[in-house]
Amino acid sequence: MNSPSNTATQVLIIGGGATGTALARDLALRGVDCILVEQDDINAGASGRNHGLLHSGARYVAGDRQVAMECRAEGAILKRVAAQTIQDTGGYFVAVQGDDERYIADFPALCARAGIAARAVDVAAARALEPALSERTIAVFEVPDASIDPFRFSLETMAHARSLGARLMRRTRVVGFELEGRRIRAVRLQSLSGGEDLRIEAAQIVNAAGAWARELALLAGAPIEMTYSKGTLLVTHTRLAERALTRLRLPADADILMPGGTVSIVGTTSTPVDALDDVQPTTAEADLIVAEAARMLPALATMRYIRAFAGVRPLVGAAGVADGRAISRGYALLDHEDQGLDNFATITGGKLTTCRLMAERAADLVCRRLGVTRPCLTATTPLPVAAECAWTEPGRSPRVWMRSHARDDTLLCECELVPGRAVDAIYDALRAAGDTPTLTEIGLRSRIGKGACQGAFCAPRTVAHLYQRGDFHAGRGLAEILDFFGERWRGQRAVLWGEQLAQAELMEALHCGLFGEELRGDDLRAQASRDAGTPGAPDDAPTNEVSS
Amino acid sequence: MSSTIFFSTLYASLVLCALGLVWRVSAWFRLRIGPDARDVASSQRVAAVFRGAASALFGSRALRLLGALFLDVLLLRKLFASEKLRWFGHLLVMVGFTLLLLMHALAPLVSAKLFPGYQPTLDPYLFLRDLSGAMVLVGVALLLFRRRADFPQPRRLIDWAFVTLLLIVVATGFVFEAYKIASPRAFYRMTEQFIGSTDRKELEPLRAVWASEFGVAFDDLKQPVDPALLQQGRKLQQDSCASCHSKPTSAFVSYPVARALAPVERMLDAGRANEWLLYLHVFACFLGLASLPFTRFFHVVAAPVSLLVNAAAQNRAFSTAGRASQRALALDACVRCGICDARCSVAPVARYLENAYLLPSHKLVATGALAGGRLLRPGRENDASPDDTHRDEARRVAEGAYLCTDCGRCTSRCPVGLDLADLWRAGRDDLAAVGLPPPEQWVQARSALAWAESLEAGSGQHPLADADAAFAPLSADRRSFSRCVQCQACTNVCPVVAHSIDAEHGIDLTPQKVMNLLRLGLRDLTLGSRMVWDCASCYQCQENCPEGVRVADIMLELRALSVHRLGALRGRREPA
Amino acid sequence: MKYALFLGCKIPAQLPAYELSTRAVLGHLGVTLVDLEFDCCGYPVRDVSRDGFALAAARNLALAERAGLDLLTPCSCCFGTLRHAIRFLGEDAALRARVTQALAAEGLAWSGKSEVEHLLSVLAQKLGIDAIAAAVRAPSAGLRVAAQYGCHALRPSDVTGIDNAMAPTLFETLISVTGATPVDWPRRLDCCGDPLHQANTALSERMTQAKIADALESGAEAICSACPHCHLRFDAVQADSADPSIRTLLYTQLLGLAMRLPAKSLGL
Amino acid sequence: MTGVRQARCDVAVIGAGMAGMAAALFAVERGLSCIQVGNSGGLLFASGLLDLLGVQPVADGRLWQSPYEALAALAREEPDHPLARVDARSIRSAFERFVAALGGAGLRYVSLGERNRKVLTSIGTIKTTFGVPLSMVAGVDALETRPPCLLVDFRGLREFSAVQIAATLGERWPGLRHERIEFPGCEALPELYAAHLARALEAGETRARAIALVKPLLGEARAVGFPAVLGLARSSEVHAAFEAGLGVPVFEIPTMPTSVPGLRLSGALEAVMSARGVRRHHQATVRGLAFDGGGGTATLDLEGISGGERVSARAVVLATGRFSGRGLVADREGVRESILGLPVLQPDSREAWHQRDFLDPSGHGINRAGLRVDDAWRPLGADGRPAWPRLYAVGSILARQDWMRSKCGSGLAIATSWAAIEQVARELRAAAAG
Repeated sequence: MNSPSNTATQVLIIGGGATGTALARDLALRGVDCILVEQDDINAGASGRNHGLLHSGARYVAGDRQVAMECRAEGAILKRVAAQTIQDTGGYFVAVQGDDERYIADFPALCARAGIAARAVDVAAARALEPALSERTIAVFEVPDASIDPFRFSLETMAHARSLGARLMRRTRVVGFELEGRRIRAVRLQSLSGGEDLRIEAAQIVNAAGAWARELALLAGAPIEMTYSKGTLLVTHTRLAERALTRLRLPADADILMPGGTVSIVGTTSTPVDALDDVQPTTAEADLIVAEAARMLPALATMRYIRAFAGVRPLVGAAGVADGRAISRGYALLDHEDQGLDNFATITGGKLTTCRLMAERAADLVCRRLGVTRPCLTATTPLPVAAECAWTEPGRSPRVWMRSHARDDTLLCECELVPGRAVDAIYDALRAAGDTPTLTEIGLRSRIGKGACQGAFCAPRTVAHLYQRGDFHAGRGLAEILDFFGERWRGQRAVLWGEQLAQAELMEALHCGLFGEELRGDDLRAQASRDAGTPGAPDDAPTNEVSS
Repeated sequence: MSSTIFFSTLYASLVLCALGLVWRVSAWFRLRIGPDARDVASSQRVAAVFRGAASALFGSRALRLLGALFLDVLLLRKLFASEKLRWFGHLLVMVGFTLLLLMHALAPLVSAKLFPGYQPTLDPYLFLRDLSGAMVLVGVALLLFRRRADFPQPRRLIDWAFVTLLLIVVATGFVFEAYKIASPRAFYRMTEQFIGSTDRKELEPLRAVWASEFGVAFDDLKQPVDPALLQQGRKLQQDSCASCHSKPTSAFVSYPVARALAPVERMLDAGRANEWLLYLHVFACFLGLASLPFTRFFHVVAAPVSLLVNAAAQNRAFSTAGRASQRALALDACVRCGICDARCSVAPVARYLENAYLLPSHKLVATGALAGGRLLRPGRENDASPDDTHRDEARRVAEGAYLCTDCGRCTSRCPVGLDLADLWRAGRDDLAAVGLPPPEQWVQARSALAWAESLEAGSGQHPLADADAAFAPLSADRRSFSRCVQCQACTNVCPVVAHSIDAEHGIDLTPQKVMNLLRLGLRDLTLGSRMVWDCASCYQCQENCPEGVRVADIMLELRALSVHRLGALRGRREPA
Repeated sequence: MKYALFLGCKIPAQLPAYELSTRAVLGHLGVTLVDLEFDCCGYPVRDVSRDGFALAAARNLALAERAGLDLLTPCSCCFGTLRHAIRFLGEDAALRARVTQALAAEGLAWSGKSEVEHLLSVLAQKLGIDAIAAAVRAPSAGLRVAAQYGCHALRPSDVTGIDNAMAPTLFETLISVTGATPVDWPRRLDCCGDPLHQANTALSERMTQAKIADALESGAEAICSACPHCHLRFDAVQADSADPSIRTLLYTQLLGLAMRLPAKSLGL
Repeated sequence: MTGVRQARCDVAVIGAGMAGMAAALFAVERGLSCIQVGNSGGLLFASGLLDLLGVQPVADGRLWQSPYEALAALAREEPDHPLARVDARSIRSAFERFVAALGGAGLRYVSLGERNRKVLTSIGTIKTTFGVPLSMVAGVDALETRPPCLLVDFRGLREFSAVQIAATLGERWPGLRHERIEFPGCEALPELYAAHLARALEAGETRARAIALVKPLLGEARAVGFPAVLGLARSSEVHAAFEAGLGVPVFEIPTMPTSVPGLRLSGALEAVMSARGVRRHHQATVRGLAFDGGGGTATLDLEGISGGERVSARAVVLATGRFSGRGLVADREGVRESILGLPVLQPDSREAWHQRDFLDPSGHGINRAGLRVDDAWRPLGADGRPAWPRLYAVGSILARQDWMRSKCGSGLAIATSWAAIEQVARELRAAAAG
């Protein structure tokens, strides 16, 4: 392999999830130079595949008071310093007929012991405020749960870190570690976007790769004990509730419904998995979620679902435990010194709610090793708003667009009313950071493709818009559309019945029936990974055409 | 009674009456209803009337004027057409009152001159006076009796007072007459004057006759009366009384009253009833005279004028100045008969919305109040806050004004021929001028976003309340739009979107965007939108929707919802 | 054949000719028209209160029901409104209960017995084209006429259903019967612009003018309406413009002339 | 006074997509009285192109220049495919009649011939199809010969970008230029909608202004392509006017739904139905469908008509389409036929409905689900025998086909309708005779 270009930094962070980005910001705030490498994109893993629930901790009062109290404290901090990413919906814990009476009875005391404010709410009053609640509801408690936008949170965290000098390398995968005694001298990386390979020398390396932490540690020769638990969630077509609704029982399947701005997210499941590649929601999981969650919210049985997604929870230190939920949701910080590595650490597990704390602890370790004495500032420093990151917020773009729009600022997405200017802002920001933005990346940073049509109409419009701007050339647009659909589809097939199936049929009628994309799929994808500059795409006389 | 008191009070009340008339009539030239009226000065309006009157009186239309005077004013033709009973009552009062005024009140000037040997105590005058009085009483009774109305006519205390006064006048008239019939004191005053004697023995025969046949209530008459004495008495009566006195029985009201008074007659005599009864009667008349212009009964002046003006004007072709005066005149000419209300096209709606201001007679009063600055003072124009309670009354008026369908029934039915249709148009313009324009303009004065934000500021996020669901059921039910597949058929067939080609009048949302905002739970963003308010309700979207979404029905629902939520009109009673 | 004639508010106040000609034509065709004390159909109330809208309509229906008659209206808006009310009352039990209560207060009741018919459907379907053809004495030879149904006569078809709302032919047939030639004009099913004249005058007039221009470009000499709102809107817009470019007439007038009824009796 | 209206007819067609329209048309052409129930909005999703058969087999994505050769291949490889059960002669006449009817309603197609044609799409791909509207045929020729050509688009028409098409075709059509113009009269608008432009161009004045804007941009161009907005009800006139005004062949490129060609189709077909005396109930749905004991006559209870209506028909044709047409309804348990609950051939589990890759070459299992029919196009009941003697099924609701991947949507609709109506006519004649 050709000799890669060298770079050096104080700390190399591996993994661009909530923890990794939080760590980058923490270190940057302490004045430590760092690079964050991510094989895919920000929050591509579990950080972007969850309810977006900012836990009050009440969910864990019985199982793990430690975690419950961490959640309580961290939730309060994030509401303070990252308010723009949080909607303080409040939450209800709801028991229905048949739920464990003893648990219901103990719940207030358990919350009190964890210092979590839980107030009993009259069932009728609760149903008046949340009409979707089952008439078989028997008990309701109000807790300070809230809704957080994980994408905006991590994007703005990373944006802040970069403004402080931290570097981000997306679509860059770690392929090897160069060991030297008890130290890792350098890390070898491979660019997945056609860029050149890299070699980074870092004083400290932090493994924040979430579920991928195990492979990575193994690669570094410091195996860790970790199991994977797959969690699937469904996205409803319309928003069903105003508050975070959690089933009042020991954590089990499908007992949280989260109002995610304009939609609701319901889940999750918990099934052990061994492999990380191609983790997709299954129809069985979707069925299980609908059936179970409908006991708390009957409307879910007839609701139209537009999407399903699955994430993998890394569970540290409990190989062979059957039920993922039995394992602590606490995080793990491993210094690997007993495995003979002095400048390598792994931070994994935990929750979105506690990611700041995890980053703080990891940063403390790294700084101690570096001899940096500056204290952690993330608990007090407000997270600056980054304009180009705000487009992930559901229901925001309609307002922005209705407030004012230039004649040329048309809506590219009708379902969620996303204007062209959103795409422009995101594209230009990524461009400025030296990236070649893809449609999928734009989707991750906006509501494009997140609505009812799941991209069938907005993807072609967005691509047309980018051609018009002169950003796309040759056959790139088509390739981007196909990649985008590939990504969207993974989230769709599990919920395709009823109205959403009709929607999907229309999508296929358009993109296969009329555009014939399936006939050109392969060579386009091949070409997409080639330089986007060369012309390609459909030819007029396909080699496989039969002519008489 | 002393003539100084009599005449001083008479002249006082005449002066008051005159002043009142001047004040009321001047209002016809002062009050400005409708924007066009604001452009013409009072002087122009006066001039216009004189020109009009002149051309009418001395022009070709004089005859028509005469006809109107006779048919419309005197015979109340229009009223006869629509309500016979009321017409009869009204006629009785008019005739009875006029007779009393001329024959009785102004007897020295009229009766005495016209009929030589006129004596109020002689028939037929005796009978006619009672008849006239009776006519007035019956007439008033008929007019007071009216069919049950959903909303009582607006009336002021002074109006009731005036009616009472009228009754007092008639009643005291009868009682006074009755008293005089039965009064011994009056009898002796007469004998003293015409026979020169008050000696009981000497007058015994005459007393017997007057007691038995003229109803004088002597309490010292020997009973039974000796027939011979009666014979003698009759002769005396023929010689000295008959020239002035018919038998009082023809006073078919007063005579029975007199009989009834007999037991207390001595007491009345002792109490000088002759004096105070007269004062009561006369002063009641003067008081009535003085207060007439300040009451609703000023219509005895205004209504005829209005009728004549209409007759004079060539099929209602008025100059702006003339129209301005005519509107003001209409306020006074309305007799509150309520005939318009009964035939109003939106009367059922008025009942349901419990808003009387939909009905003409109430709307007329409100229109006057608005023009007179009593409803809403100008200067509060830009106060557009939806839940501003002190404007509630004004909003009710606005609701009444804007729900009018201009069907013209009130105008065609009005017994005094008021051009109400014109008055309503003017009133609506006045409402708009004080910041209560029609709903569509009220809503579109702000952007959809501004409305949404003020709603959220007002009451936070709105989950779909049951109240909303009751009158916007489709937009409250996710199933009604969850079928949407984003195909944009609705927008493509929408003529409003198609023709909104200039930025100024361009629409903000498309039908599909409205549906999507509903799906996103952002309904408040749609309420004030141009799309919802410019919707032509042509139903192309709904007819063409491949998924059967009732797009237009939802739009119209949203409109009703926004009228309610954005306070375009009074926040109205809604189903519980 | 006997109907309660529902004129609504617009016709008596602003288009008496329509009432005249409707009475004349239907009378001539042997249809008895009964006048009941109807009030506003409820159309303007719809923007304000769904209940008030339904009540106003239901009250009129109840009056017809009490008289044991179906309604016939020459106004497409009244037609649509009354039909819509029937739909709402049918599908919304709570609304129906509220309205029933309000009606009961005046001793009225709505049970849905009375049908609501549009003038056009009575002519084309109840009386039948042949009956009308038979009554035509003086075919108005070759006058090229653009038919203006009025949106609420056609859409939504599940409420109105007098013809295929996507491609109606009923009015054109009725025109041919008079001897006139119906023209095919692309914008024939468009809104005339009247409903939003208050809200957005400029837009409304653009819509009206677009229709007139389209009718002219399609070779029409006259626009023939079956709705007072449309008819008056066309007149109003042309009155404003310098030269009235297209003739407007009511179908009852067109038919009446073809039936040799005296022009006066048609309000001409 | 009210009472549910009664109506009778020979054939009741349920559904008003391509198949329902074809069935109703063929029925009246055979002298059968017809009532048709259903919303024709599904036609708005059509591109205006009439596919017959483009790809066979789906898994190989093999394209065919001759649809009839493809049909022969289909008959060999998938004898159960509905299209494979209609003979070529019938298909030819079915298409002729269908296209003729459209022409009669002002929507003219180029004469069909024997070969598939290639059409440029709005995202720059090339579609193989069979029946091409006159307004698009110049594009077919241009695509073959690649002359200097100009693509014009309108600012604000979000679904159509000339530069995108040109770029996507790239150097394989060097002479292909692109220009963007303002649509006359809409300069102030951010967003434009195809149907509005199409109707605006029917006004001579707007049309003239548009032509005048394009004329100076022609340069060397020997053909000009526009998004498909050249007129709606008057598309032939508008298209002709553009060719006359620009002096070069002009062609339309189909756009995404709701497309103007789709609106033209539904408009034309609705007009055809009205003209041929088909009673259309556009917004109505079938609440109940029952057959008398012998299956001789069917009774349909319709709702979505004020007052409701009861239709008694001698035969019923089910052309209710798939999921977006709601002929098939899927819940989490499985797929149902929406009106009679007829048994639906379908994959065993929902996991097998869809591939993990949207563009998986072999297509999604759910797309081959549908009704099984006997040789007379009568859907089979649970016992494998015709559910009812005179109930027929046509179009995309039929099982064992994947019209989206085979590019045979219109072909399936037109061909099966023709064949089924032939059976209906025969059956009813027989019943009348004996």
